[in-house]
Amino acid sequence: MTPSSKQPYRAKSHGALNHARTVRFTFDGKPYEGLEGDTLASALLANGVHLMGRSFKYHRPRGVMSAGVEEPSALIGISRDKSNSGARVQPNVRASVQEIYDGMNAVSQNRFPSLNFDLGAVNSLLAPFFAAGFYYKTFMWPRKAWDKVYEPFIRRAAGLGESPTETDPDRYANRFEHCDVLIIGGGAAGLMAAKTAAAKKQRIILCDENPSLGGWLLADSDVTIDGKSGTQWVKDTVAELQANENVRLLTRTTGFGYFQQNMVGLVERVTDHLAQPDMDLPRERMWQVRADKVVIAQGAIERHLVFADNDRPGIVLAGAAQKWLNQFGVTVGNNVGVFTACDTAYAAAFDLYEAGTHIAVIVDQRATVDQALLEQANELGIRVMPNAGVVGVTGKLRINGIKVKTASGSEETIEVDALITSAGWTPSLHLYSQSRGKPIWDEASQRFLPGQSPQACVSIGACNGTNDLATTFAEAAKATGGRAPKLEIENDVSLAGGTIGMASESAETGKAFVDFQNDVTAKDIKLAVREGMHSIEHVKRYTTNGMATDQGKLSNMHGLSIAAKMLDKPVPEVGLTTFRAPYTPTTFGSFVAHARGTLFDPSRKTPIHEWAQENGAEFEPVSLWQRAWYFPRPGEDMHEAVDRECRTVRTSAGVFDASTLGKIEVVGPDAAAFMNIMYTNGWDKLKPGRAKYGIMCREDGFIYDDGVVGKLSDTRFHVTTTTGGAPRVLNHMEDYLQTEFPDMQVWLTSTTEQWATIAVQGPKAREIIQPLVTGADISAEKFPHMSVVECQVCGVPARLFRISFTGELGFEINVPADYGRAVWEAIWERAEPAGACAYGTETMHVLRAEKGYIIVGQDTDGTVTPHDAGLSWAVAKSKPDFVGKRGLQRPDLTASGRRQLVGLKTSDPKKVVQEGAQIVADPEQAIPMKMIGFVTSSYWSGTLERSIAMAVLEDGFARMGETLYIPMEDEVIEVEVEGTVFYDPSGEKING
Amino acid sequence: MLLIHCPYCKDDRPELEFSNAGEAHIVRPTNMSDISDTEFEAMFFMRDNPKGIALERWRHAHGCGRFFNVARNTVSDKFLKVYKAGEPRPSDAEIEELLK
Amino acid sequence: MVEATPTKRIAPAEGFRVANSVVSIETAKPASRISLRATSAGARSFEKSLNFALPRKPAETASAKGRHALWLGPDEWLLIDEANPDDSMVPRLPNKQFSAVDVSHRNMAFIVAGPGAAATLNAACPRNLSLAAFPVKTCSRTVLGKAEIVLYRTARDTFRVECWRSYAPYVRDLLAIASKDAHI
Amino acid sequence: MKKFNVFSLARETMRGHTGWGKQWRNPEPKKQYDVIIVGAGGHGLGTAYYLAREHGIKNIAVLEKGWLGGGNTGRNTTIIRSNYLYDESAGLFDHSLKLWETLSQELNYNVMFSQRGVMMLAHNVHDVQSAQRHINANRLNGVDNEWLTPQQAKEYCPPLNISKDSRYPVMGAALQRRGGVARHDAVAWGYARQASDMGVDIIQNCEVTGINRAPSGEVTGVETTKGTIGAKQVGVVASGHTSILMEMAGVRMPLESFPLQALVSEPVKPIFPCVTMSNAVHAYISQSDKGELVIGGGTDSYVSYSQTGSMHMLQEVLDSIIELYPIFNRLKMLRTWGGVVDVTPDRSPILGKTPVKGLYVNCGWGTGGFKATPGSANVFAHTIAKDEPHKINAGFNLDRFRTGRLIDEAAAAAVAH
Ligand SMILES: Cc1cc2nc3c(=O)[nH]c(=O)nc-3n(C[C@H](O)[C@H](O)[C@H](O)COP(=O)(O)OP(=O)(O)OC[C@H]3O[C@@H](n4cnc5c(N)ncnc54)[C@H](O)[C@@H]3O)c2cc1C
Ligand SMILES: NC(=O)c1ccc[n+]([C@@H]2O[C@H](COP(=O)([O-])OP(=O)(O)OC[C@H]3O[C@@H](n4cnc5c(N)ncnc54)[C@H](O)[C@@H]3O)[C@@H](O)[C@H]2O)c1
Ligand SMILES: Cc1cc2nc3c(=O)[nH]c(=O)nc-3n(C[C@H](O)[C@H](O)[C@H](O)COP(=O)(O)O)c2cc1C
Ligand SMILES: [Zn+2]
Repeated sequence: MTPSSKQPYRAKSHGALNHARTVRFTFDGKPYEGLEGDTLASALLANGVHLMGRSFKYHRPRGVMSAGVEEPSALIGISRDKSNSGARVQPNVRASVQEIYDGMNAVSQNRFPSLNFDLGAVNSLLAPFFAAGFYYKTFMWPRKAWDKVYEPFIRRAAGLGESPTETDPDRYANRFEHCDVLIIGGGAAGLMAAKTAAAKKQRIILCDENPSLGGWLLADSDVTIDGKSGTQWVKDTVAELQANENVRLLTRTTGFGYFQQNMVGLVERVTDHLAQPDMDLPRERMWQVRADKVVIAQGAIERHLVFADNDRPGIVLAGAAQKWLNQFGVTVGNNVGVFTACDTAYAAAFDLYEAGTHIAVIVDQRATVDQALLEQANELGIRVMPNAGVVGVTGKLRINGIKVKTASGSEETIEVDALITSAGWTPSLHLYSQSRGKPIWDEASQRFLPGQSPQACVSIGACNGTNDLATTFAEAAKATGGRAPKLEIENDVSLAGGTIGMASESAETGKAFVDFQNDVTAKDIKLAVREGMHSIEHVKRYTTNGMATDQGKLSNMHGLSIAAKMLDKPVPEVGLTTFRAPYTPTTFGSFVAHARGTLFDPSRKTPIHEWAQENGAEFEPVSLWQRAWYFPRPGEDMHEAVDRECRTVRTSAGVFDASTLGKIEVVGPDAAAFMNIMYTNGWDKLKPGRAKYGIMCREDGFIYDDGVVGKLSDTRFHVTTTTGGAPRVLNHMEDYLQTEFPDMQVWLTSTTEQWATIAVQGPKAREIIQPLVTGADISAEKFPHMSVVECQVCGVPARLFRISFTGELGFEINVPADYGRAVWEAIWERAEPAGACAYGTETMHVLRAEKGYIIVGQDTDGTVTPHDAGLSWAVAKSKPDFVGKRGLQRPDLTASGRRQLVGLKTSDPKKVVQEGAQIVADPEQAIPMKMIGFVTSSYWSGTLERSIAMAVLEDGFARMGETLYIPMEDEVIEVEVEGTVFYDPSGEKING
Repeated sequence: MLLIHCPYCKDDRPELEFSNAGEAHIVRPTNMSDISDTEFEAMFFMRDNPKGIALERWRHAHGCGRFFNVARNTVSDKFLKVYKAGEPRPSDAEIEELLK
Repeated sequence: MVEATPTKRIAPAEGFRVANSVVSIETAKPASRISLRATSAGARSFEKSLNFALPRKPAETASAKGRHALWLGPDEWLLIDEANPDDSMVPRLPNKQFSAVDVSHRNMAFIVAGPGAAATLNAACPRNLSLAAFPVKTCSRTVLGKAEIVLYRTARDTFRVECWRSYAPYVRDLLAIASKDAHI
Repeated sequence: MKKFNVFSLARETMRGHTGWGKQWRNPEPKKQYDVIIVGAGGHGLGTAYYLAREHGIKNIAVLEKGWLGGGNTGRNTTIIRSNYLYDESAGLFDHSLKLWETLSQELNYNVMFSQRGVMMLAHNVHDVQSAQRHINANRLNGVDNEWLTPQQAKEYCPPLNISKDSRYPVMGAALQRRGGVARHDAVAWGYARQASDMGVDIIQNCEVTGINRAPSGEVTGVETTKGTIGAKQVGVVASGHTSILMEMAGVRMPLESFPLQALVSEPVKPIFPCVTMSNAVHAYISQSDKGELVIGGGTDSYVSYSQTGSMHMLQEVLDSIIELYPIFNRLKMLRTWGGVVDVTPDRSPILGKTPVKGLYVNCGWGTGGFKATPGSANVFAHTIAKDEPHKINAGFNLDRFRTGRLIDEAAAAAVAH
């Protein structure tokens, strides 16, 4: 090897990267150079940097372990903004998969003041104290100290990286997609499956989490397929697939979640590897794919070996070392030791040797090693120690030696600058398990393997426990309905063999890590079992094994094996913990995608909204709608504006946008019969041209909705609902119509948005609208209160109601919505000179409260019956049936002492009580007080020059004239109970 | 997201188009006013809530708007049978069969 | 004075248009519309007044002279008349065994066109919009993000997206942002 | 049983933690018990604990089909508060909250109860009215709950977005300072350890498959996957699975079991100091001591026992979280899981006797029963021991669905969790 001065561990002869394309980046502020296509880990390794992070609990120095998503240790933070503003910060990024780009700014995490010297590492000294579950056993005294001392301390110590502190400026996209075959994983297995399916003209999506397709074939320098190198075969196959219009290849795309009925979530990282991403690109793209068939070709993940100090920087997985060498052209050291329990590490060692690295020793746990491997090692002059184990290492921030113990018990320290290890390969069962398939234990190979999934999916290749390429190809082809291809395969290395659990019992003298990130050692697992944690689920939660950001990709099998040995139970009886989505951590942004800001939820606006905006309205959200709340004039606060609006309506007139009211057209020969069922009132006697206030209950007898209903003809009703209630009322009606009364000839149509509804209320209302109305006589005689007529207003077809929610003479004009603004303006043109005003929902509330009209949802909640609300007159007694009739007869709904709607007047007329204030009879009683009601509505009434309120009150109707109390934080307010109608009780005005 | 077959649209549609409408075959008595408190309780509140085959109603709310019934396995969430509102409840024998 | 000014019609998202190399989105011209609910006998009597037969199979549509009938449910059709936007079809029709309700102003429409049209919609619509699953001349009520829409494929690369008027700004903004991703 | 404290910990540290002993025994079932509790969740284990500690009944078995604490106790977002509206609810949940305050000491097990405050956001006038109604009722019931302006809410929870331009601007919040979170697993373990020590047999991997009754109707015991076990009294505390168990005794329940998912982010350094929830923008969030953001939202809409949920429900909850806390958009979901929650028509629990003599039920906690664990267990133990409800749970009877006397927290506009 000829180390370049800048990247001393770059092997010029190896790898697929272009040495001319250098990339500059910084790590903890220090500048480095790497090559285009490097991961942060491979680039740092090329520079001889192994130390990349600190562990969670003990702050142990950690290097990179793996070359993939399974990485538990090398987690770093990336900041994309030059200003380091805190917006584009990404914590907990795996150095092993993050591609470098020019200008990348990476920082280590969970250390202070620096990665090399971390004060938090004192935890390491206390480590024996910090055994599994220690915090359950202490920090309990003194009690208060938990909040003030212990917990803040624990929290500060935890947590790894730092959250962004500003809003994410990046965009995330979403795509729903369908295909015949979805293939997850683009290694040998996935590519062959795609090739076969493509030949059958199926619509295929193939995704792989890596930047390039090929999986392990890219890291294998020796294998040949029909005489081609593995990489060449990948190149040819990918080219063939790319040319096929039925195939969509998605790289940097992780299948993270397998949901019901073959819906799989994929997330594609679009720009994280780019130096200067085009602002039009989304940062990530979520793919929600529904596939007829899913082919899982996830591959296998190499396990580490569990021995003392197996976490020291410089110790890496053998397969990772091979990948770094063959894909990235990086060697992990100059004098490398090998510790293995399977054959694949030999291939890694031989490749390193060939690249010029000295192989200090191969320590093999197995007593018998394949003869061919021994011979090959012998030929290269590499020392092999079978039936031996590494039991410790020297060096803290980077290992410098390994302690090897042989079966005979002799110990030897061998100098190395890196150690590559392998305990064998764990088939990735993540997505198979998420599809609700059960993993099945294979005693012979000591692995869990996929069985039959309840969904339409199949596992192939290394994730299916297949150890060789020829079989992988055969099952891949079969998975997509093809025949096993006839390919000549040479120099394939089998994935078979390995070990789970402790490398050896003598390897446990120090800290032998099972889960690196969460600092779980073999001893912790044993302690958990000793303490009675016999379920693997308890072991997991007590030790936190497998709960870190890598979700136990390396550790789960070891933890399971150690626990099983302690329990003296077979592994499958102890069992795996549950695999859950996401396969690898997935940004919230990719789930949220477009649904931010104005696209979080539709914001519904009426045709008159813009006029209101132009005229200074403040708005109030009501369900999805924005409603004009009040129209302050310059200098007015809300109270003053509402006072003025109220006064104007009562003395002159006001114009109000009521378009958000729900509207349902009920049409058909059985319309009245249907109304009789749905509403508590009777509808038989209502004449066309007349309107009526209706109450709707659910079957339980509580008020569900209300509104005015106009009868347009014998077969047509114009029903209105509350603003928020419109969708559920329509659904409720459809439900009864379709499922209980399917023989009724009646149909329902939502017309909420067909009509703009303009209320003109006040003594001058008629005078204002009269000239605009054609086709109807709206005089007091011909068009009395509670009338409806179809006519024209401003020349456009209209439904004109004479109704009032204010107690004044009033009209509601419905015109087709596109005309809403023009008609409103025409009315306004007459209203303004007449001294009228535009008013909003707040004034509407005050005016209706003065009249004692209820608002469903404010003066009633789901516990108030029509009787409770004083609306018994609207409940037809003679009807044989209506929804709610039976519910209303239940014992508690007919019992005495129910809470009933009443009016309240404060003894001090200036005092406006709080809505939601609670009422008591005896303000002197001790807490808990007996509350007998609460205030539902409360306003200052300018008209009455005093406050008014409504309340639901225990036995309220019987309490007229009683004095009651409202105990607030700083005062007790005295109130008197009375009826709910405060203004114009005789209804003179309304009939004017 | 479930994929639900609508018997009216005769097509598999994503769950986002549907709303669940609770247990099926709870018939509203025609003599509603005469039923006892216990019968009312049974109708309005009590539910089978089975672990196994649930007979339940869905509405193709953002589709054809129709309510219909399904038999679904509440453990696997698989739809085993879809039928129109008004069609008879599957017999116990048929449910046994579906469970297999 | 009042009678003299013709009343102005203001549709939501009027004049909206965005376009890139693969897709264009624009507000459709005003149209008149009827929501028709009917028994099969009612449908027969209703279609006499139209000059073509109502579609009877799920997702089917029928069109003639700027009028379109969309099957939305077993007893529900949406009728769209592009030719006579201000002329409601309702009053001139008999009224038995069906309900014909004018919804001309309730709905509005966007036209999404171009090779990226389906991809644009699929940013927020979970339906399979491949030609095989959603052929030309078919329609469906469905969802686009948090809005309900009626989707009508008028040509291989052209969809009409009907929504309720207050959802128009949401649908418009959603389609606009989705169009940025339509080339994929 | 070895006492847990810093001295025992120090001593054990010296000798490699070899002397701790088991936190609970793993016995085989006896033939007969005085009381059988079905379900070793927090409520079931707690019931056994209080029966033994406060009522002197020690011949108890807790039967668990899986591993103790593996039901909803092991999968909830651990929000604890007591600012409920109705007197009955406030009484029950505040009883519980008071027990939480000393639970670690009582159990000699650090359940990490952290009173960092629970804040419920208001986004419209109706929310504000509802919050005020709660605050006023709570005050007169002796339950703390206070109103915060948007600025105060932001001070209490700095990541909160209170911009007026957001889709659902924050109009204020109700804060219960005594509310907070706890370490869910430790609650189950702490109760199990003490109960086991007092002689309660906790029998795991023992599914109840039948409830046996005498010809005269009363309960005589249960059938299980480990054989028949006799008992005079049986308490069903099986949350999502209650309907199935009660059906074994011929009792139909007003329950539906829905999937509820939760998720955690990758761990980050402390950024979120309290708990917040919002009804209009439906989601809730806190940060665990390990640093993950713990997030939950609404249930799927259909009955399911699968302990998983849908992709779109995850999207819904995260949409809401990001609307309220846009700074978290780049954080990553680490894991998501599901529970099966049993929901009653009025969203309040059922806690009391049943039509079958000797059979008691504790269920219907829906999305919000973790907070009630000690209180519920405590009064349920009383109900079993005395064969009549404690006054705190008297209103939470099964009869209310017949009489119509519901405790409808949901109808009163507060969604419970
Ligand atoms: C995602 C999620 C979030 C939540 N968030 C909160 C929150 O923030 N705050 C809050 O207060 N509450 C929350 N809850 C609700 C809370 O988790 C539950 O109400 C509470 O944990 C119920 O406790 P439990 O002991 O009654 O039930 P569980 O813990 O479920 O225990 C019941 C036990 O019964 C066992 N069992 C069932 N059937 C049988 C049988 N046949 N034989 C033997 N054993 C059986 C089960 O295996 C289980 O272990 C949440 C729930 C979920 C799912
Ligand atoms: N060290 C080695 O020599 C070695 C290691 C493993 C496999 N192999 C060989 O490779 C062949 C098997 O190939 P294979 O295709 O089964 O495995 P593979 O590992 O080559 O390919 C699997 C691919 O799927 C990707 N992947 C995993 N989970 C994913 C997810 N959720 N979303 C997206 N992508 C995901 C992986 O990153 C990888 O690229 C066998 O012949 C085996 O012998 C060799
Ligand atoms: C409050 C809380 C915090 C959790 N934190 C983590 C965590 O940090 N890492 C993790 O892997 N799982 C975490 N979990 C989830 C558990 O791993 C597990 O998913 C959950 O207990 C449900 O069990 P199951 O997935 O085995 O069905 C947490 C669960 C809860 C309830
Ligand atoms: Zn349908």
